[in-house]
Amino acid sequence: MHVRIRLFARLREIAGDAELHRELPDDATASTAWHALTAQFPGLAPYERLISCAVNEEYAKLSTPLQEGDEVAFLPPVSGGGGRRFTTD
Amino acid sequence: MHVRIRLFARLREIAGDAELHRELPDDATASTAWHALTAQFPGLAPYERLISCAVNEEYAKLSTPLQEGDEVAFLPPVSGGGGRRFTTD
Amino acid sequence: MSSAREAAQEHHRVTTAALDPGALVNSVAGPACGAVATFVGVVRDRNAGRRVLWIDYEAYAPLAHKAFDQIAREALERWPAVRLAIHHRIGRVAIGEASVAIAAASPHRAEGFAACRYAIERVKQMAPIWKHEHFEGGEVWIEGAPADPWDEDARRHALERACT
Amino acid sequence: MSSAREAAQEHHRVTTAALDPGALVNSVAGPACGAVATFVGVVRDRNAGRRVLWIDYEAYAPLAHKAFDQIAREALERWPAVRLAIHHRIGRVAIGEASVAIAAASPHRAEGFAACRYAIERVKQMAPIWKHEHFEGGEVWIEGAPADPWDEDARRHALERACT
Repeated sequence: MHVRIRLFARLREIAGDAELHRELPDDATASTAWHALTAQFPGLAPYERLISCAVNEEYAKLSTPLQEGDEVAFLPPVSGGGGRRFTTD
Repeated sequence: MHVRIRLFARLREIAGDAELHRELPDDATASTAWHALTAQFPGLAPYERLISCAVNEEYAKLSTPLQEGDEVAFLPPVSGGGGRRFTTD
Repeated sequence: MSSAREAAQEHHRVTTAALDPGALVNSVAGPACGAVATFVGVVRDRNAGRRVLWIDYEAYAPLAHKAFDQIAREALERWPAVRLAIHHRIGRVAIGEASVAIAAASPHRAEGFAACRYAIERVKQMAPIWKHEHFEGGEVWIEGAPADPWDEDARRHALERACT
Repeated sequence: MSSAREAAQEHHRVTTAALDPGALVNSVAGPACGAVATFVGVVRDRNAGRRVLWIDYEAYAPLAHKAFDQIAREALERWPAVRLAIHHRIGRVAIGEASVAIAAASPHRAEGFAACRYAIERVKQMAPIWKHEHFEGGEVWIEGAPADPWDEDARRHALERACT
Protein backbone atom coordinates (compact mmCIF):
# COMPACT_ATOMS: atom_id res chain seq x y z
CA MET A 1 0.00 0.00 0.00
CA HIS A 2 0.96 3.59 -0.45
CA VAL A 3 1.24 5.90 2.56
CA ARG A 4 2.19 9.50 3.01
CA ILE A 5 4.58 10.19 5.90
CA ARG A 6 4.90 13.57 7.58
CA LEU A 7 7.77 14.63 9.79
CA PHE A 8 8.06 17.66 12.03
CA ALA A 9 10.68 19.77 13.73
CA ARG A 10 13.94 17.90 14.45
CA LEU A 11 12.70 14.73 12.70
CA ARG A 12 12.03 16.77 9.59
CA GLU A 13 15.54 18.23 9.75
CA ILE A 14 17.18 14.81 10.20
CA ALA A 15 15.32 13.31 7.24
CA GLY A 16 15.71 16.50 5.22
CA ASP A 17 12.09 16.36 4.18
CA ALA A 18 8.71 17.25 5.70
CA GLU A 19 6.81 14.74 3.58
CA LEU A 20 7.80 11.31 2.19
CA HIS A 21 5.94 8.60 0.34
CA ARG A 22 6.46 4.90 0.90
CA GLU A 23 5.12 1.58 -0.37
CA LEU A 24 4.48 -0.70 2.61
CA PRO A 25 3.24 -4.29 2.99
CA ASP A 26 -0.51 -4.77 3.37
CA ASP A 27 -0.24 -5.62 7.07
CA ALA A 28 1.81 -2.50 7.83
CA THR A 29 1.28 -0.51 11.02
CA ALA A 30 2.54 2.95 11.92
CA SER A 31 5.54 1.16 13.42
CA THR A 32 6.31 -0.41 10.03
CA ALA A 33 6.38 3.06 8.50
CA TRP A 34 8.71 4.31 11.24
CA HIS A 35 11.16 1.47 10.67
CA ALA A 36 11.11 2.07 6.94
CA LEU A 37 12.34 5.57 7.83
CA THR A 38 15.01 4.61 10.35
CA ALA A 39 16.45 2.11 7.84
CA GLN A 40 17.00 5.01 5.46
CA PHE A 41 17.81 7.73 8.02
CA PRO A 42 19.74 6.17 10.94
CA GLY A 43 19.81 9.59 12.64
CA LEU A 44 16.11 9.04 13.42
CA ALA A 45 16.78 5.88 15.45
CA PRO A 46 17.50 7.65 18.78
CA TYR A 47 13.93 8.98 18.65
CA GLU A 48 12.49 5.44 18.62
CA ARG A 49 11.14 5.68 22.20
CA LEU A 50 10.45 9.42 22.16
CA ILE A 51 8.09 9.85 19.25
CA SER A 52 4.34 10.26 19.18
CA CYS A 53 2.42 9.34 16.10
CA ALA A 54 -0.76 10.38 14.33
CA VAL A 55 -2.74 8.67 11.57
CA ASN A 56 -4.97 10.84 9.38
CA GLU A 57 -4.61 13.82 11.69
CA GLU A 58 -5.57 11.93 14.86
CA TYR A 59 -3.20 10.79 17.58
CA ALA A 60 -2.63 7.05 17.19
CA LYS A 61 -0.59 4.18 18.63
CA LEU A 62 2.44 2.80 16.77
CA SER A 63 0.50 -0.48 16.58
CA THR A 64 -2.29 1.15 14.56
CA PRO A 65 -2.79 -0.71 11.23
CA LEU A 66 -2.41 1.48 8.17
CA GLN A 67 -4.63 1.56 5.09
CA GLU A 68 -3.97 2.53 1.51
CA GLY A 69 -3.58 6.29 1.21
CA ASP A 70 -3.22 6.97 4.96
CA GLU A 71 -1.25 9.93 6.23
CA VAL A 72 1.00 8.93 9.11
CA ALA A 73 2.88 11.59 11.06
CA PHE A 74 5.78 11.21 13.49
CA LEU A 75 6.16 13.82 16.18
CA PRO A 76 9.27 14.50 18.28
CA PRO A 77 8.82 15.40 21.96
CA VAL A 78 7.04 18.70 22.62
CA SER A 79 8.41 21.36 24.92
CA GLY A 80 6.10 20.46 27.80
CA GLY A 81 5.49 16.78 27.38
CA GLY A 82 3.71 14.21 29.46
CA GLY A 83 4.12 15.56 32.94
CA ARG A 84 7.51 13.91 33.42
CA ARG A 85 9.68 16.76 32.26
CA PHE A 86 7.98 20.07 32.41
CA THR A 87 9.02 23.52 31.28
CA THR A 88 7.51 26.52 32.97
CA ASP A 89 7.90 29.33 30.45
CA MET B 1 -10.82 71.44 66.19
CA HIS B 2 -12.28 71.43 62.73
CA VAL B 3 -12.43 68.16 60.75
CA ARG B 4 -13.76 67.22 57.36
CA ILE B 5 -15.80 64.01 57.26
CA ARG B 6 -16.31 61.97 54.12
CA LEU B 7 -18.96 59.32 53.65
CA PHE B 8 -19.30 56.75 50.89
CA ALA B 9 -21.91 54.52 49.32
CA ARG B 10 -24.78 53.60 51.67
CA LEU B 11 -23.40 55.81 54.48
CA ARG B 12 -23.43 58.77 52.11
CA GLU B 13 -27.02 58.01 51.17
CA ILE B 14 -28.16 57.72 54.80
CA ALA B 15 -26.56 61.03 55.77
CA GLY B 16 -27.62 62.63 52.50
CA ASP B 17 -24.17 64.13 52.06
CA ALA B 18 -20.75 62.96 50.85
CA GLU B 19 -18.87 65.53 52.88
CA LEU B 20 -19.61 67.14 56.25
CA HIS B 21 -17.70 69.48 58.54
CA ARG B 22 -17.66 69.26 62.31
CA GLU B 23 -16.09 71.00 65.28
CA LEU B 24 -14.79 68.38 67.71
CA PRO B 25 -13.07 68.56 71.11
CA ASP B 26 -9.25 68.69 71.11
CA ASP B 27 -8.93 65.09 72.31
CA ALA B 28 -11.23 63.75 69.56
CA THR B 29 -10.53 60.46 67.82
CA ALA B 30 -12.08 59.05 64.65
CA SER B 31 -14.60 57.40 66.95
CA THR B 32 -15.62 60.81 68.31
CA ALA B 33 -16.32 61.95 64.75
CA TRP B 34 -18.39 58.84 64.08
CA HIS B 35 -20.54 59.39 67.18
CA ALA B 36 -21.07 63.02 66.25
CA LEU B 37 -22.57 61.63 63.03
CA THR B 38 -24.73 58.91 64.57
CA ALA B 39 -26.18 61.46 67.01
CA GLN B 40 -27.40 63.45 64.03
CA PHE B 41 -28.21 60.52 61.68
CA PRO B 42 -29.52 57.58 63.75
CA GLY B 43 -29.74 55.54 60.53
CA LEU B 44 -25.95 55.26 60.63
CA ALA B 45 -25.95 53.52 64.03
CA PRO B 46 -26.41 49.96 62.67
CA TYR B 47 -23.08 50.39 60.85
CA GLU B 48 -21.21 50.96 64.14
CA ARG B 49 -19.45 47.58 64.05
CA LEU B 50 -19.23 47.32 60.27
CA ILE B 51 -17.37 50.45 59.24
CA SER B 52 -13.76 50.94 58.33
CA CYS B 53 -12.19 54.33 58.70
CA ALA B 54 -9.43 56.35 57.09
CA VAL B 55 -7.66 59.49 58.26
CA ASN B 56 -6.03 61.69 55.64
CA GLU B 57 -6.43 59.04 52.95
CA GLU B 58 -4.83 56.23 54.96
CA TYR B 59 -6.65 53.39 56.64
CA ALA B 60 -6.80 54.11 60.37
CA LYS B 61 -8.23 52.72 63.59
CA LEU B 62 -11.28 54.30 65.20
CA SER B 63 -9.01 55.08 68.15
CA THR B 64 -6.74 57.27 65.99
CA PRO B 65 -6.49 60.80 67.46
CA LEU B 66 -7.55 63.55 65.08
CA GLN B 67 -5.79 66.85 64.46
CA GLU B 68 -7.05 70.20 63.29
CA GLY B 69 -7.91 70.04 59.57
CA ASP B 70 -7.86 66.26 59.29
CA GLU B 71 -10.00 64.44 56.75
CA VAL B 72 -11.69 61.43 58.31
CA ALA B 73 -13.60 58.98 56.09
CA PHE B 74 -16.07 56.27 57.09
CA LEU B 75 -16.41 53.29 54.80
CA PRO B 76 -19.26 50.76 54.73
CA PRO B 77 -18.43 47.09 54.11
CA VAL B 78 -17.00 46.31 50.69
CA SER B 79 -18.35 43.58 48.45
CA GLY B 80 -15.56 41.15 49.28
CA GLY B 81 -14.59 42.01 52.80
CA GLY B 82 -12.21 40.51 55.29
CA GLY B 83 -12.27 36.86 54.32
CA ARG B 84 -15.30 36.11 56.46
CA ARG B 85 -17.98 36.69 53.87
CA PHE B 86 -16.72 36.45 50.36
CA THR B 87 -18.35 37.04 47.02
CA THR B 88 -16.99 35.24 44.01
CA ASP B 89 -18.12 37.33 41.08
CA MET C 1 11.13 48.63 48.36
CA SER C 2 10.63 52.31 47.55
CA SER C 3 11.48 52.08 43.84
CA ALA C 4 9.43 48.90 43.46
CA ARG C 5 6.61 50.74 45.19
CA GLU C 6 6.78 53.67 42.81
CA ALA C 7 6.89 51.39 39.79
CA ALA C 8 3.87 49.51 41.06
CA GLN C 9 1.87 52.67 41.68
CA GLU C 10 2.15 53.80 38.06
CA HIS C 11 0.37 50.61 37.07
CA HIS C 12 -2.71 51.29 39.13
CA ARG C 13 -5.74 53.14 37.97
CA VAL C 14 -9.25 54.05 39.17
CA THR C 15 -11.08 55.35 36.15
CA THR C 16 -14.46 56.04 34.59
CA ALA C 17 -13.07 54.93 31.19
CA ALA C 18 -13.59 51.46 29.72
CA LEU C 19 -10.86 49.03 30.76
CA ASP C 20 -8.51 47.61 28.12
CA PRO C 21 -7.11 44.16 29.01
CA GLY C 22 -4.75 44.17 26.01
CA ALA C 23 -3.17 47.46 27.06
CA LEU C 24 -2.92 46.13 30.60
CA VAL C 25 -0.97 43.09 29.37
CA ASN C 26 1.41 45.36 27.45
CA SER C 27 1.89 47.62 30.47
CA VAL C 28 3.42 44.81 32.54
CA ALA C 29 5.01 42.61 29.86
CA GLY C 30 8.76 42.78 29.37
CA PRO C 31 11.55 40.76 27.75
CA ALA C 32 12.33 38.92 31.01
CA CYS C 33 8.72 37.89 31.57
CA GLY C 34 7.58 34.68 29.91
CA ALA C 35 4.08 34.75 31.33
CA VAL C 36 1.29 37.24 31.81
CA ALA C 37 -1.76 36.10 33.77
CA THR C 38 -4.74 38.40 33.76
CA PHE C 39 -8.12 38.57 35.40
CA VAL C 40 -11.05 40.59 34.13
CA GLY C 41 -14.15 40.97 36.29
CA VAL C 42 -17.27 41.53 34.21
CA VAL C 43 -20.73 42.74 35.22
CA ARG C 44 -23.12 39.80 34.98
CA ASP C 45 -26.76 39.94 33.92
CA ARG C 46 -27.93 38.00 36.97
CA ASN C 47 -27.01 38.05 40.63
CA ALA C 48 -28.70 36.20 43.49
CA GLY C 49 -31.72 35.52 41.29
CA ARG C 50 -32.13 39.14 40.25
CA ARG C 51 -31.98 40.43 36.69
CA VAL C 52 -29.24 43.04 36.88
CA LEU C 53 -29.52 46.19 34.73
CA TRP C 54 -26.19 47.84 35.50
CA ILE C 55 -23.83 48.49 38.41
CA ASP C 56 -22.64 51.85 39.66
CA TYR C 57 -19.20 51.61 41.24
CA GLU C 58 -18.13 54.20 43.78
CA ALA C 59 -14.60 54.50 45.12
CA TYR C 60 -12.61 56.50 47.61
CA ALA C 61 -10.05 56.92 44.87
CA PRO C 62 -6.88 58.07 46.70
CA LEU C 63 -7.33 55.33 49.28
CA ALA C 64 -8.05 52.78 46.54
CA HIS C 65 -4.74 53.67 44.90
CA LYS C 66 -2.99 53.10 48.23
CA ALA C 67 -4.82 49.79 48.69
CA PHE C 68 -3.69 48.66 45.22
CA ASP C 69 -0.19 49.77 46.16
CA GLN C 70 -0.30 47.72 49.36
CA ILE C 71 -1.54 44.70 47.39
CA ALA C 72 1.31 45.08 44.91
CA ARG C 73 3.83 45.35 47.78
CA GLU C 74 2.39 42.20 49.37
CA ALA C 75 2.63 40.38 46.03
CA LEU C 76 6.23 41.58 45.52
CA GLU C 77 7.18 40.28 48.95
CA ARG C 78 5.79 36.86 48.10
CA TRP C 79 6.73 36.74 44.37
CA PRO C 80 9.67 39.16 43.91
CA ALA C 81 9.80 38.88 40.11
CA VAL C 82 6.12 39.65 39.47
CA ARG C 83 4.96 42.93 37.93
CA LEU C 84 1.37 43.75 38.78
CA ALA C 85 -1.13 46.23 37.36
CA ILE C 86 -4.60 46.83 38.79
CA HIS C 87 -7.26 48.89 37.02
CA HIS C 88 -10.72 49.41 38.48
CA ARG C 89 -13.57 51.14 36.77
CA ILE C 90 -15.95 53.45 38.61
CA GLY C 91 -19.25 55.02 37.62
CA ARG C 92 -21.92 53.21 35.65
CA VAL C 93 -20.81 49.88 34.19
CA ALA C 94 -23.12 48.00 31.81
CA ILE C 95 -23.74 44.25 31.64
CA GLY C 96 -20.82 42.53 29.95
CA GLU C 97 -18.40 45.38 30.61
CA ALA C 98 -15.28 45.00 32.72
CA SER C 99 -15.30 46.46 36.22
CA VAL C 100 -11.81 45.36 37.21
CA ALA C 101 -8.76 44.14 35.30
CA ILE C 102 -5.54 42.81 36.76
CA ALA C 103 -2.37 41.66 35.01
CA ALA C 104 0.60 39.89 36.54
CA ALA C 105 3.75 39.43 34.46
CA SER C 106 6.40 37.00 35.65
CA PRO C 107 9.35 34.99 34.36
CA HIS C 108 7.39 31.73 34.76
CA ARG C 109 3.68 31.06 34.76
CA ALA C 110 3.18 29.58 38.24
CA GLU C 111 3.91 32.81 40.08
CA GLY C 112 1.99 34.89 37.54
CA PHE C 113 -1.20 32.90 38.07
CA ALA C 114 -0.71 32.97 41.85
CA ALA C 115 -0.05 36.71 42.05
CA CYS C 116 -3.00 37.52 39.78
CA ARG C 117 -5.38 35.41 41.84
CA TYR C 118 -3.98 36.82 45.08
CA ALA C 119 -4.44 40.37 43.80
CA ILE C 120 -8.11 40.01 42.86
CA GLU C 121 -8.87 38.40 46.23
CA ARG C 122 -7.16 41.26 48.02
CA VAL C 123 -8.88 43.90 45.86
CA LYS C 124 -12.26 42.41 46.79
CA GLN C 125 -11.26 42.30 50.45
CA MET C 126 -9.76 45.71 51.04
CA ALA C 127 -10.17 48.18 48.18
CA PRO C 128 -12.56 51.00 49.20
CA ILE C 129 -14.85 50.44 46.23
CA TRP C 130 -18.57 49.81 46.46
CA LYS C 131 -21.05 48.15 44.12
CA HIS C 132 -24.48 49.69 43.77
CA GLU C 133 -26.45 47.08 41.89
CA HIS C 134 -29.45 48.21 39.86
CA PHE C 135 -31.79 45.34 39.06
CA GLU C 136 -35.27 44.93 37.69
CA GLY C 137 -37.44 46.29 40.47
CA GLY C 138 -34.89 47.96 42.68
CA GLU C 139 -31.35 48.67 43.71
CA VAL C 140 -29.05 47.47 46.46
CA TRP C 141 -25.59 48.20 47.80
CA ILE C 142 -23.58 44.98 47.85
CA GLU C 143 -22.00 44.91 51.30
CA GLY C 144 -19.84 41.97 52.37
CA ALA C 145 -17.48 42.66 55.24
CA PRO C 146 -15.47 45.65 56.44
CA ALA C 147 -12.32 46.50 54.53
CA ASP C 148 -9.48 45.80 56.95
CA PRO C 149 -5.93 46.06 55.60
CA TRP C 150 -4.50 44.56 58.82
CA ASP C 151 -6.68 41.44 58.82
CA GLU C 152 -4.13 38.61 58.66
CA ASP C 153 -6.85 35.99 58.32
CA ALA C 154 -8.05 37.70 55.15
CA ARG C 155 -4.53 37.84 53.76
CA ARG C 156 -4.00 34.15 54.56
CA HIS C 157 -7.30 33.40 52.87
CA ALA C 158 -6.14 35.21 49.74
CA LEU C 159 -2.85 33.27 49.76
CA GLU C 160 -4.78 30.00 50.01
CA ARG C 161 -6.94 30.99 47.08
CA ALA C 162 -3.75 31.78 45.17
CA CYS C 163 -2.84 28.11 45.58
CA THR C 164 0.58 28.68 47.14
CA MET D 1 -21.38 17.40 24.04
CA SER D 2 -21.37 17.81 20.28
CA SER D 3 -22.63 21.40 20.27
CA ALA D 4 -20.23 22.30 23.07
CA ARG D 5 -17.47 20.74 21.03
CA GLU D 6 -18.32 22.77 17.96
CA ALA D 7 -18.54 25.97 19.99
CA ALA D 8 -15.16 25.26 21.51
CA GLN D 9 -13.53 24.57 18.16
CA GLU D 10 -14.44 27.99 16.77
CA HIS D 11 -12.45 29.54 19.57
CA HIS D 12 -9.20 27.82 18.66
CA ARG D 13 -6.61 29.15 16.32
CA VAL D 14 -3.11 28.31 15.04
CA THR D 15 -1.88 31.37 13.25
CA THR D 16 1.15 33.27 11.97
CA ALA D 17 -0.54 36.56 12.95
CA ALA D 18 0.20 38.45 16.17
CA LEU D 19 -2.04 37.33 19.05
CA ASP D 20 -4.52 39.80 20.53
CA PRO D 21 -5.36 39.12 24.20
CA GLY D 22 -8.08 41.79 24.26
CA ALA D 23 -9.91 40.20 21.32
CA LEU D 24 -9.51 36.81 22.97
CA VAL D 25 -11.22 38.12 26.13
CA ASN D 26 -14.09 39.49 24.05
CA SER D 27 -14.45 36.21 22.15
CA VAL D 28 -15.32 34.27 25.31
CA ALA D 29 -16.98 36.94 27.47
CA GLY D 30 -20.74 36.96 27.76
CA PRO D 31 -23.46 38.40 29.99
CA ALA D 32 -23.56 35.28 32.19
CA CYS D 33 -19.80 35.28 32.80
CA GLY D 34 -18.52 37.40 35.66
CA ALA D 35 -14.89 36.43 35.23
CA VAL D 36 -12.39 36.03 32.44
CA ALA D 37 -8.99 34.61 33.32
CA THR D 38 -6.32 34.75 30.65
CA PHE D 39 -2.81 33.51 30.16
CA VAL D 40 -0.35 34.92 27.66
CA GLY D 41 2.94 33.13 27.06
CA VAL D 42 5.66 35.51 25.88
CA VAL D 43 9.05 34.80 24.29
CA ARG D 44 11.73 35.65 26.85
CA ASP D 45 15.14 37.13 26.12
CA ARG D 46 16.94 34.47 28.13
CA ASN D 47 16.54 30.71 28.54
CA ALA D 48 18.82 28.30 30.38
CA GLY D 49 21.57 30.91 30.45
CA ARG D 50 21.39 31.61 26.72
CA ARG D 51 20.59 34.98 25.17
CA VAL D 52 17.59 34.18 22.99
CA LEU D 53 17.20 36.00 19.65
CA TRP D 54 13.84 34.67 18.54
CA ILE D 55 11.82 31.45 18.48
CA ASP D 56 10.40 29.70 15.43
CA TYR D 57 7.27 27.75 16.27
CA GLU D 58 6.25 24.82 14.08
CA ALA D 59 2.91 23.03 14.38
CA TYR D 60 1.05 20.11 12.91
CA ALA D 61 -1.90 22.47 12.59
CA PRO D 62 -4.91 20.14 12.06
CA LEU D 63 -3.78 17.93 14.94
CA ALA D 64 -3.12 21.00 17.10
CA HIS D 65 -6.71 22.11 16.52
CA LYS D 66 -7.90 18.69 17.63
CA ALA D 67 -5.64 18.80 20.69
CA PHE D 68 -7.09 22.20 21.64
CA ASP D 69 -10.53 20.72 21.10
CA GLN D 70 -9.73 17.79 23.40
CA ILE D 71 -8.40 20.22 26.04
CA ALA D 72 -11.60 22.27 25.83
CA ARG D 73 -13.71 19.09 26.19
CA GLU D 74 -11.69 18.04 29.22
CA ALA D 75 -12.16 21.49 30.75
CA LEU D 76 -15.91 21.43 30.01
CA GLU D 77 -16.21 18.06 31.73
CA ARG D 78 -14.52 19.41 34.84
CA TRP D 79 -15.95 22.98 34.77
CA PRO D 80 -19.19 22.84 32.73
CA ALA D 81 -19.81 26.60 32.72
CA VAL D 82 -16.40 27.61 31.40
CA ARG D 83 -15.86 28.93 27.86
CA LEU D 84 -12.32 28.47 26.64
CA ALA D 85 -10.37 29.90 23.73
CA ILE D 86 -6.83 28.86 22.79
CA HIS D 87 -4.71 30.72 20.23
CA HIS D 88 -1.19 29.65 19.36
CA ARG D 89 1.18 31.51 17.13
CA ILE D 90 3.49 29.74 14.68
CA GLY D 91 6.41 30.97 12.60
CA ARG D 92 8.98 33.43 13.86
CA VAL D 93 8.10 35.10 17.16
CA ALA D 94 10.27 37.91 18.47
CA ILE D 95 11.33 38.53 22.08
CA GLY D 96 8.45 40.05 24.03
CA GLU D 97 5.81 38.79 21.61
CA ALA D 98 3.06 36.37 22.60
CA SER D 99 3.38 32.76 21.45
CA VAL D 100 0.23 31.47 23.11
CA ALA D 101 -2.88 33.11 24.56
CA ILE D 102 -5.70 31.39 26.44
CA ALA D 103 -8.89 32.88 27.85
CA ALA D 104 -11.40 31.18 30.15
CA ALA D 105 -14.72 32.88 30.85
CA SER D 106 -16.87 31.64 33.70
CA PRO D 107 -19.68 32.75 35.99
CA HIS D 108 -17.30 32.92 38.97
CA ARG D 109 -13.58 33.44 39.11
CA ALA D 110 -12.42 30.24 40.81
CA GLU D 111 -13.28 27.98 37.87
CA GLY D 112 -12.00 30.52 35.35
CA PHE D 113 -8.54 30.60 36.92
CA ALA D 114 -8.52 26.81 37.25
CA ALA D 115 -9.61 26.13 33.67
CA CYS D 116 -7.12 28.65 32.26
CA ARG D 117 -4.24 27.13 34.22
CA TYR D 118 -5.34 23.62 33.29
CA ALA D 119 -5.51 24.57 29.61
CA ILE D 120 -1.99 25.98 29.39
CA GLU D 121 -0.57 22.93 31.17
CA ARG D 122 -2.36 20.63 28.72
CA VAL D 123 -1.29 22.71 25.71
CA LYS D 124 2.33 22.36 26.79
CA GLN D 125 1.86 18.63 27.36
CA MET D 126 0.06 17.53 24.26
CA ALA D 127 -0.24 20.13 21.51
CA PRO D 128 1.90 19.13 18.48
CA ILE D 129 3.81 22.40 18.48
CA TRP D 130 7.59 22.69 18.61
CA LYS D 131 9.91 25.48 19.70
CA HIS D 132 13.03 26.09 17.67
CA GLU D 133 15.05 28.46 19.81
CA HIS D 134 17.59 30.71 18.10
CA PHE D 135 20.12 32.10 20.55
CA GLU D 136 23.42 33.94 20.39
CA GLY D 137 25.76 31.32 18.98
CA GLY D 138 23.36 28.64 17.86
CA GLU D 139 19.91 27.12 17.75
CA VAL D 140 18.18 24.24 19.48
CA TRP D 141 14.87 22.41 19.34
CA ILE D 142 13.28 22.45 22.80
CA GLU D 143 12.22 18.85 23.40
CA GLY D 144 10.62 17.83 26.66
CA ALA D 145 8.60 14.64 26.58
CA PRO D 146 6.42 12.88 24.00
CA ALA D 147 2.96 14.31 23.43
CA ASP D 148 0.58 11.66 24.74
CA PRO D 149 -3.14 12.48 24.84
CA TRP D 150 -3.88 9.29 26.81
CA ASP D 151 -1.37 9.91 29.59
CA GLU D 152 -3.56 10.06 32.71
CA ASP D 153 -0.59 11.01 34.90
CA ALA D 154 -0.06 14.08 32.76
CA ARG D 155 -3.72 15.03 33.00
CA ARG D 156 -3.68 14.58 36.77
CA HIS D 157 -0.56 16.71 36.91
CA ALA D 158 -2.38 19.47 35.00
CA LEU D 159 -5.36 19.25 37.36
CA GLU D 160 -3.02 19.58 40.34
CA ARG D 161 -1.43 22.65 38.81
CA ALA D 162 -4.92 24.04 38.30
CA CYS D 163 -5.30 23.89 42.07
CA THR D 164 -8.51 21.89 42.10
